[in-house]
Amino acid sequence: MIAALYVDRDSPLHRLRPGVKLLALPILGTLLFTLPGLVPSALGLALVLALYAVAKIPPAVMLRQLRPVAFVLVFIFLAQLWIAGLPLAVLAVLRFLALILAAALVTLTTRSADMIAALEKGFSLFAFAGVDAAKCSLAISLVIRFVPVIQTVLSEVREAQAARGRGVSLFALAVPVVVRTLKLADEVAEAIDARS
Amino acid sequence: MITLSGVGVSRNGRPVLSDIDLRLAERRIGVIGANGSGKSTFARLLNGLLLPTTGTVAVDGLDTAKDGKAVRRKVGFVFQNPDSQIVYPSVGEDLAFGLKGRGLSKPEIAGRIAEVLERQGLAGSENQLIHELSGGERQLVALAGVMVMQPDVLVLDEPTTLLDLSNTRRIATAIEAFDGQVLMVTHDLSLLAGFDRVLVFEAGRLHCDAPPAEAIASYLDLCR
Amino acid sequence: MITLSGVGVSRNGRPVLSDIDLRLAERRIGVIGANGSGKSTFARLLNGLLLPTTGTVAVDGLDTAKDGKAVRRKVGFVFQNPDSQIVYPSVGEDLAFGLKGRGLSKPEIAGRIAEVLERQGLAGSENQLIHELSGGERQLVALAGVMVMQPDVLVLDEPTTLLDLSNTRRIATAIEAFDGQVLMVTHDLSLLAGFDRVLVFEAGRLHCDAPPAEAIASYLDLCR
Amino acid sequence: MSTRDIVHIALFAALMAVLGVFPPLMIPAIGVPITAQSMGPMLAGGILGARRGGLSMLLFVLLVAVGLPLLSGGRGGIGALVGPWSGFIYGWVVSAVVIGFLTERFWHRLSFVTAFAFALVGGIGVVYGIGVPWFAAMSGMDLGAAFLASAVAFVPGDLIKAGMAALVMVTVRQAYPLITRARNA
Ligand SMILES: Nc1ncnc2c1ncn2[C@@H]1O[C@H](COP(=O)(O)OP(=O)(O)OP(=O)(O)O)[C@@H](O)[C@H]1O
Ligand SMILES: Nc1ncnc2c1ncn2[C@@H]1O[C@H](COP(=O)(O)OP(=O)(O)OP(=O)(O)O)[C@@H](O)[C@H]1O
Ligand SMILES: O=C(O)CCCC[C@@H]1SC[C@@H]2NC(=O)N[C@@H]21
Ligand SMILES: [Mg+2]
Ligand SMILES: [Mg+2]
Repeated sequence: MIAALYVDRDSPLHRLRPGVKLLALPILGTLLFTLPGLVPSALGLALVLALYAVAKIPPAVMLRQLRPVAFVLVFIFLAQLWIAGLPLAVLAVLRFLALILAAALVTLTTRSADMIAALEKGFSLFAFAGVDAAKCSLAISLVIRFVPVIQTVLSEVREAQAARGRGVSLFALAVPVVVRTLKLADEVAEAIDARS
Repeated sequence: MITLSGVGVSRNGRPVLSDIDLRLAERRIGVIGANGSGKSTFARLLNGLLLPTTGTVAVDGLDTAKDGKAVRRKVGFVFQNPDSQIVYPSVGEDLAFGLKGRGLSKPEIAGRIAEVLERQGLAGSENQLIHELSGGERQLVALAGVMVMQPDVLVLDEPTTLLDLSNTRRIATAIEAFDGQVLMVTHDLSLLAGFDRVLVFEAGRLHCDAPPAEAIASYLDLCR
Repeated sequence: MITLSGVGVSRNGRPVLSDIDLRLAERRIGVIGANGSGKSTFARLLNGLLLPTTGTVAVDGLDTAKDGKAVRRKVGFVFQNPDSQIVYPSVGEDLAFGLKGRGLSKPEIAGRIAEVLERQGLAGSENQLIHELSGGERQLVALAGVMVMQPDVLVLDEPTTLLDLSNTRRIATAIEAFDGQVLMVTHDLSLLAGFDRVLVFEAGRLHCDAPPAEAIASYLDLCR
Repeated sequence: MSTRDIVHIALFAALMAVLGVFPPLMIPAIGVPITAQSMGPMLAGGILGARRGGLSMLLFVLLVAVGLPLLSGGRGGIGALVGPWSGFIYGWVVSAVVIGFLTERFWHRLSFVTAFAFALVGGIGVVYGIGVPWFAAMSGMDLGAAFLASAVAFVPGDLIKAGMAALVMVTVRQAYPLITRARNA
């Protein structure tokens, strides 16, 4: 159902604790966007590229991370070139390349399950603020459980609407899906209380 | 008259229905079989909700793959869970849903709705909110929403699983009073009394096709 | 032993259950009645999912209103729709759900899960994803999720409505093998063979309380 | 927070994931999709209210962050949350809160018109109000130009989605009301 983005390799980066990677990321981001001049950003990008090599992520996978933003980066480059000149245009693109690649690298080298475990640990740090870690992790599991359930309901409802002889309208689809899943959710809530 | 010739259905590359050749002309036809044997898949073929992977399904000569829309006008479908079928919060609005696509005038629509509700023992409930109805009443509304379209054939996929004995009987009575042809998938064997013909599915094949008593016996045999 | 004294339940100001006084000590107790007669409401009272508006419900002397948590440990509850009961995406995780709150060690949890799955004919399915299971298998998992908690009492609210004959029998067999007390709400009267006592509800009241044959006769009478 | 609240929050986060399966329409020039997911926060706020609605969107964002490919087109991971247009995604969280607040506030007088207005305020006003400045800040582009670009690309679709969400909101309010019940409980 939900395929992960994780790429399985044996590398120091894969073994690094998710919490460490998650902390390193905002630090890198802050440095990238505050240090002036081309050199720090170029070094930053070089560092990230080196880490991809360390993590044994194939270049093709790395480039795939950039596909959704490729156009907008070109767009930003041209706009900056027009407004602020070449050095700043290059700087803007370098920063983005480094940041997005670094962020993607964390995802590529960390299993969702480990990330979720780290997240749950993180939640328990906020217990003082009334955050209930057990409830948070329950919520996460429920989302993963609900996705196929909603998809089943969706296809049942779609069929029922088609059978009633009207073209499929989003409204006619959305209302029964929402009502049925809300009812189901209420039953699930009862069942959780009964089982715990 | 519904005909299936050389019908097979595959889903995700796996055959879920194979080698079905049938001419269905009887007024009351039951469909039984184990969970996952292909009953719902079969029912969905009959009004073009699902198209066969091989072979053809035709209703009164109309191919479901080519004349889907015309077939769906002829064949009404009632699902197990009324909540998947109901769109509007009130009974009247919901029954009007299908009719609005048919170019009827407002008084005609209101007339048809009143008539169907009357027949199902729900007279005057147009403004009733559906979420305040019991499960049995909701199932009756879902059935009414299909009946109001005046189909020639009624296909029902386990329409009574949530119902008690007397609501089951109400549905059974409403179905009995229906003029056209009925095909009903069910696990409740007692509903098949008085049916003309019963199909038993087993692992995607037609295992038995006989009058109720014989078909039920063959199904019970399978379950042993 | 479950006792209800002077129990009444109102919802939105409307009474849905009134004047219930019962001592339930038999091993196998059935609950039947029309849609909306109050069966599910009654069942929910027994493990404190719902608290009575008036009167008290006690399980082995524990008041559901005061010792809710202790009562829920004693009384397991199985719902009609397995999808509303299964919380986690895989069989193993789901069965572990309730156990984690009990302070058991990991190997103990794994052991108990393996044992319950074995007993229900689902051995080795810990990593199976729920949404890939058939409806019958899902219902067995839901039942296993309750059995694994080793409750003294098992309350089931129409656990077989979505199932065919042989899956219904699998559930029935699993229930039969259960050591403790069983209370089952059902519309399928054939499940009550071999039960010790059957309660018939009608419009929120206990209409009849007798051995199966007599209770069923009185229910059929009501439906006429 | 009750178990029921948790389940509702999870349900709408899952609904977001399902909305992500509807094929998005990528706008090549700027690299942001027109997506059914922008309807999610309107529904979450309008049906669950401010607290649960907002938390459901927050949960969704967290799941994207842990690497589940739940954004339309199967995208996800932290990389998708630090892009030039990612402000929209944070806008979803805030917009569910705003729409939820307005819906709760005017629950007894909720009609299609008011629901539509709330969906516009939250689903367009708030979402763009966060997404566009984010873009301007990250790209160094002119704020007005960024607004214009996204307005031309997304507003027509978002108007339709807001209308649809408003219809669903008022219908579900009658068919299965959650907000008053939560209050009475
Ligand atoms: N959308 C689908 N995609 C893939 N496989 C499917 C789909 N729907 C049904 N199947 C498979 O087709 C087979 C037949 O399913 P079908 O729903 O027709 O069974 P059924 O006889 O109606 O069972 P039940 O008594 O449980 O309703 C099953 O093995 C099922 O897993
Ligand atoms: N959450 C609720 N709020 C208000 N009324 C309710 C609620 N749940 C049930 N009721 C009402 O209480 C009555 C008894 O409902 P209950 O669910 O106990 O019936 P039941 O015997 O289990 O019916 P069925 O056979 O349909 O499951 C019904 O009239 C129902 O409308
Ligand atoms: O998937 C993502 O990466 C985020 C997409 C954000 C899309 C925004 S939300 C408001 C506007 N309306 C749309 O249909 N798309 C944009
Ligand atoms: Mg079926
Ligand atoms: Mg019930």
